Amino acid sequence: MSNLLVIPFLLPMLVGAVLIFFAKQHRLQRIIAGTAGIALFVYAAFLVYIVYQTKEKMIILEVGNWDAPFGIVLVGDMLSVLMVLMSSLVGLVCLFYAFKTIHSEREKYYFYSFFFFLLTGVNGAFLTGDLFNLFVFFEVTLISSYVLIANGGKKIQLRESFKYVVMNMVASAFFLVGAAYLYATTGTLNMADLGNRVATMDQQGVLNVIAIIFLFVFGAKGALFPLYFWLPKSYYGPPAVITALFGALLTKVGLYSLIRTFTLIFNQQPQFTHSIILLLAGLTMIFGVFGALSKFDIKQIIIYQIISQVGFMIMGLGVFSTSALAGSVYYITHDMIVKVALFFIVGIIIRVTGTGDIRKMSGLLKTHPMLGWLFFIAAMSLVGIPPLSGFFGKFALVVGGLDQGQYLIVAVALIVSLLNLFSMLRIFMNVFWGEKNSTTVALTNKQTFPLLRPVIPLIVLTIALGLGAEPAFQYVIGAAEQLMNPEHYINVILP
Amino acid sequence: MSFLHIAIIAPFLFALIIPFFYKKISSVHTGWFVLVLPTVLFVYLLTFIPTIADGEVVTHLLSWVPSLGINFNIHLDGLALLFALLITGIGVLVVLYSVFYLDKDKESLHNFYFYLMMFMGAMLGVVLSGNLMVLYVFWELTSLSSALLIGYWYERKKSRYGALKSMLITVSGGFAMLAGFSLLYVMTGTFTITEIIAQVDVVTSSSLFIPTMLLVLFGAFTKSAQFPFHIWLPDAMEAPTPVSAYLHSATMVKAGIYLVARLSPVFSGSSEWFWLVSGFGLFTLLWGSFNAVRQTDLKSILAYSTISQLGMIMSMLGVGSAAAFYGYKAGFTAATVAAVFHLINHSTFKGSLFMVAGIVDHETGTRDIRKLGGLMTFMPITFTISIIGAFSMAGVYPFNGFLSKEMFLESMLHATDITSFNMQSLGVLFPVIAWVASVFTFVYSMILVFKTFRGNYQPEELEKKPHEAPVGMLIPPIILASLVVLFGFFPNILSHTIIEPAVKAIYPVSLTGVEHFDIHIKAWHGFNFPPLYMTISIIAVGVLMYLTLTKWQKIYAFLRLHKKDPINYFYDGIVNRIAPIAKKITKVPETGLLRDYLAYMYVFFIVLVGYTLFHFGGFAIDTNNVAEIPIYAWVLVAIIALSAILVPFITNRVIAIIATSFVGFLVALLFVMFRAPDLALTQLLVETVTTALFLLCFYHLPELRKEKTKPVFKWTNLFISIGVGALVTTMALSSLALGNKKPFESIADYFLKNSHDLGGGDNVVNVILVDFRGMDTMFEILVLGIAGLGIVSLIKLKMNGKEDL
Amino acid sequence: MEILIAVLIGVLFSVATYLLLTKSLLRVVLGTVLLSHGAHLLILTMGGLGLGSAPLLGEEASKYSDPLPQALILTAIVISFGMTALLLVLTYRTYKAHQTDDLDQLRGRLDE
Amino acid sequence: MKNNISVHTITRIAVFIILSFAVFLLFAGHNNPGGGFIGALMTASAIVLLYISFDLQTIKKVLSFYFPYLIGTGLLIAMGTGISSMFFGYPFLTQFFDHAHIPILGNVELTTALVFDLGVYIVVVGVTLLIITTIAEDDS
Repeated sequence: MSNLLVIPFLLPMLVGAVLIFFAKQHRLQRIIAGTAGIALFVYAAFLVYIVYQTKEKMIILEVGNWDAPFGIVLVGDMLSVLMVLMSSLVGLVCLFYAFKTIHSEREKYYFYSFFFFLLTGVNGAFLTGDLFNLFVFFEVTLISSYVLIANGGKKIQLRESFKYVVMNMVASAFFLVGAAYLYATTGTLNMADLGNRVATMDQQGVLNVIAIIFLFVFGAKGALFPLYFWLPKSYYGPPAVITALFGALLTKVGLYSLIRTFTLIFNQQPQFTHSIILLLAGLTMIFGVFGALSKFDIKQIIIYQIISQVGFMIMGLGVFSTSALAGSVYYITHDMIVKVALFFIVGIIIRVTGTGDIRKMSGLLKTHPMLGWLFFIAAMSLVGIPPLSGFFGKFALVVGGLDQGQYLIVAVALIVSLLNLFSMLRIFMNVFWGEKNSTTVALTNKQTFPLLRPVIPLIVLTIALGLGAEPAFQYVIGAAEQLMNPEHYINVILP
Repeated sequence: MSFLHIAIIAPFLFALIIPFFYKKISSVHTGWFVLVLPTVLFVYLLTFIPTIADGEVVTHLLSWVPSLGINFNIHLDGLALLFALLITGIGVLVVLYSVFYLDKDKESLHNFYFYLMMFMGAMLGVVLSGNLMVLYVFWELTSLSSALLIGYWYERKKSRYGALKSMLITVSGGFAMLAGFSLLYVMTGTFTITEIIAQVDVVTSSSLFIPTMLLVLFGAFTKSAQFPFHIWLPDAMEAPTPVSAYLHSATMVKAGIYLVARLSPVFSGSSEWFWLVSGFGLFTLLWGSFNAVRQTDLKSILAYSTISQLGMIMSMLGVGSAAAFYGYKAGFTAATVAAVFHLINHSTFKGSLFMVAGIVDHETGTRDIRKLGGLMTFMPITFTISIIGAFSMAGVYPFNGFLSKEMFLESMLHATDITSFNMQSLGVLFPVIAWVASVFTFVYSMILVFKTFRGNYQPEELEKKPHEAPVGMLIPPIILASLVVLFGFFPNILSHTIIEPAVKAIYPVSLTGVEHFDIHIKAWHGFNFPPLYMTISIIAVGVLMYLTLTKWQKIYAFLRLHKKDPINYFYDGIVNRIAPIAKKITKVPETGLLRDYLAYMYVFFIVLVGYTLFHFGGFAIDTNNVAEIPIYAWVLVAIIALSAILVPFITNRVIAIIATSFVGFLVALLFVMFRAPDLALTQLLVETVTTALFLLCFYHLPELRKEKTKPVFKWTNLFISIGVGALVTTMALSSLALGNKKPFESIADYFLKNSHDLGGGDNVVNVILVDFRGMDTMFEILVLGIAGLGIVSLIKLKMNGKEDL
Repeated sequence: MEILIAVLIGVLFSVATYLLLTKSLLRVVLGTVLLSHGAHLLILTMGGLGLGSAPLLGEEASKYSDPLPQALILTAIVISFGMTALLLVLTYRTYKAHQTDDLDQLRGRLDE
Repeated sequence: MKNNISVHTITRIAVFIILSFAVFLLFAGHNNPGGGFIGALMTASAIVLLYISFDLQTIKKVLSFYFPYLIGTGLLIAMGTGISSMFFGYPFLTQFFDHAHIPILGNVELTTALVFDLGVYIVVVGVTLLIITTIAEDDS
């Protein structure tokens, strides 16, 4: 029993609620939000430490003092607290970037409240051990995202967020459908209990179908092929910080849920279910990178990179072995860092040049070297050039895939990585190399420094996670072992 | 951590402080500071020669990512030392040369030396690593730093083109290599090279042996510019000349050679290895030399020449691999000895030639041999150096190139001795190709010297009045040229100190049992020595062909080789076409239509769920446990269904809204019927408020129109809709049927039992909401709260062009 | 009874899907409303429809209907109420900003 | 209709009845059908009724709450009940109840769940009214 687990979503909710009262006071709002962001991050780091110290490497909380599986149980295992740590980190840097970039008009209309409510939903989704409660946290996340994505009222924003909302509402409806089916077949909603009961049921036909329904639901949230088509344009409209937040967090919630359910509950016939995941992973990578190559708008390209990377992150689950899953978990961690950094940088580039079209930019390295090199490192990390963090994730996936004889997906992953390299180099060479052209520079090099402040720790982190990959890997391998041995999870929750 | 680790890391650390030197001490050329490091490292490495010559191997272990088997182990043997000395030694000369080549006021030197040091560290890492993954890490860093160096003058379009090309090609090879190394890891459970070699049997007996070999070779061939991956090297000549001298002749391009040599013990027992390595090598040799002759740019000639020479070394390693088959007799190991020797020689003469090309460029402003000529009188020293370099390259006595060329020819003649791999018949090709390629080599070597330094002086074509280069710029090529001469006369100063340990690293004692290779290089073998006649004929035919150059050069136009290397058409074709193709592919699904996105989603749902349902035979109906249907239920359900079905047909917005609400109210009635009073009340109230909202928005909402859809769409929509509904129903029934057989209780009973005593309430639903599952409710109201605030901000927040980022 | 309601749910899902696939903003919104009705009914049905009395312990019945799905649906209803309200406002803002309710014309340019 | 006195009077009475019923539903929820959400919607419908017979300005004058604050307050109350149990060493959101004898009212059940439900009630009232008034204002 440990109330430690409620803080990661209770704190942001509290802050979000409190900030409703101070919506018009910019300074106070920022002070509260900034302090809370730091506190949340520090706390999340502490939580990871605590969980790592325990014998079970896992802590749980039976909310309301009701025994599992009857009440709602919160579970902090190695994966979920890591995800909480990462989302808090993303939240923190986004917050400080938002201070510098968000217009005060937007702040007046509860921007920071929505921001923290989004974090509430995300952290809650990572920590809950109850399927229906997961649905509720999904909805918290989603409705915050609807508001954040549509706010501002640009034409493209309204148009695309309508599609975004409808797509997600349909997926949510099917979440309920899946949960209902599971309740009918097993009579429970607690995920550990579900894992337990599903494992002892002999008829797997219906359960496989339910698994596929959840694949469909979480796939739509996690932007898997062919369920991601709404994403590129709807992420394009809002300000950079929101795109960064979404790119780093929203798809991850879907992927996390996919990993959780398909290791804990739907692990009975991996040769069927996980092969489908693998197929989708490959197609997602390919279509994502083709999308990135087809665009010349820098923000669009990075948005498509979200999709392409989703394929990598889910590949480990499809391969379904400890080392591959460790690769996936590491990759998710890495991707959250790099994606945010890239979107921040892209935001600055667009601000500096006044355009998003890479064909119209040129020679920025001369005037903005810092920006250029930060972009370069982030891009190389994304592609998987060693010794940056992206490499180790990719490497673990490759070894894991080959080890399980999944040669085709490894080949696809490597070819896609090459295409990723091409797409990132194309940006670098167009934007930063070349002759300085006549486009007006809205921000001088010096003026970009305050904007770059949140980027630098992220870049340092991607380097550190690469050079110091060992502790990180000890951790993610531990997390993957927990995922591959759900009995432990079940035993802790249902003694 | 040992000094050798520090030696690898030092250049990286050094790279980081270079920008400070550049900024703080601007009066002194940054290169002078940089020069210190390679010098120290070179001297330090020299001290290992005695140890290594004694047959020892220096190893240091340092764990890095042991969870993944990646450890930063140093493995310094003869092969590694040879490369490390080349890297640091030539590094010293190149840095010195660059001090004079790059203007300290005009160039961004901090960038240049940053890249260069990064490259040097990476290269040292490649050759000193005892762990394949660490080797790979540094390998990719060489690709990266090399691309940055090629793009150093990034304002130029050609530099960017060259940088992209080299990056894409070498990294593609890198990725293949990553897969190959990982396969080795999967087979043997280790990345440590010596441990893999100890498990050769495991590797060779694996079904993945051939794919692994292909992947590793793909990496090696791309890096070492073997045909057809050689095309990046000529374009890499956009880099500043010191870079070309360093990376593109002496060090980086030899990383592939290094890898092939390093992994020879693992792969070389197979015929595939033999054929691939020697075959690609020989063809590259021929292709490179043949194409070098048609080039008009000094550096392009040198680039193709490098390609050709790399092919030559590669082919020798291939032929040498036959030794693994036949018990490591001198006759078979000779090719490998020649390979190692030529590797050294090539670095000396090619390095000096690149520097000469740089001097010519620097002093005249052009590298085009059509504009150059008659420079001998202006720059006699440079001319002398180039004579030495070019004649060594052409294989003329008494330079070192002559010796290794002769050894090469001899080993090619011995190719027919190999009794398997069909070599008795096909083996004849080896010396023939070698001879032809050597003739072309002779020709382009002559072009290089004589078109530049002899012939007519054309001052009107040159930007500057040529004169001899500054001393500092001359010292490095002079040193290299002296080595050319030195090794030519006293080749055996290398044989036991450097060459033998290197050969022993390629043929490890553990596999061969051979303790000692007898290496003695001599210039004169007597008259009964066929390579001698081959050399003489090469020179004779070469001279003839050089003199008649204009007569037969039309052949390039005839073969359509005069414009660009035909392999470039493939590369350019792919790179230029990939964006349009990607655009076409992306356009198809992303129509921007919500209808289409939803349709994909639903089709995905129907196909997968439907397939799974019928494949696993999950469908079932259980009528045992179902409730009876009273007559009013039939009526109610029929009305709900009918009013729902009507909604799509209504073209009046008010009626459509009301019909939908009607369905909602009837659902509330259903809830009453199913004994769910709270639910019924809630549904009733929510429906009321929702309807009120719809009507409030009434004036803002569009009028409905009749749908104008193509019949095809209409029918697919209908099909999809019915499919979704049918599947949901089917699954509902199947779930219920399965649930009836479940061997455990539903958790619901707990709530009924404990609600009163533990929850303190009799309305079980409410107790669940506020107590048992209070968390759900807490966040449900949060959702509602966000919706409320969201609506406010949606309506009221108007940015009016006030842009935030 | 379960079979009958299951069929009704199927009908609701079909109609909702059909509406979602149309091109009119308003019809799509109505589709989401019907979709949530279907989903809620499904949850109830999946708890079994055996007619016990309402789960009010004060009534002292021998058999009660399953309270858990009811609680879940209550939560789901509230959530979908919030979603619907937000979507409604988003719809009319979209409609006003673009002066069209035809999703065909709300594709956005293909190359942006 | 807006200035019709008899309509106003009837509305007032109706609103009073509905509001009383709403409060009853809120408190009865733990043992009988009802609860915070239902009570809140009832309250909101009463106010909507007011809106229909009077105009928006009047309503705003009568209900001088700033609705977003209502939402914040409700959320804080709901969270508060959950957090308070943590201070006593119980898991988050543990609810307590006791039966107390209060003069006049007799044996009354006191539960923390009711406070929680009150939070729900306030949020839902706040949201519903906020939505309705905001949309209505956008009309003009």
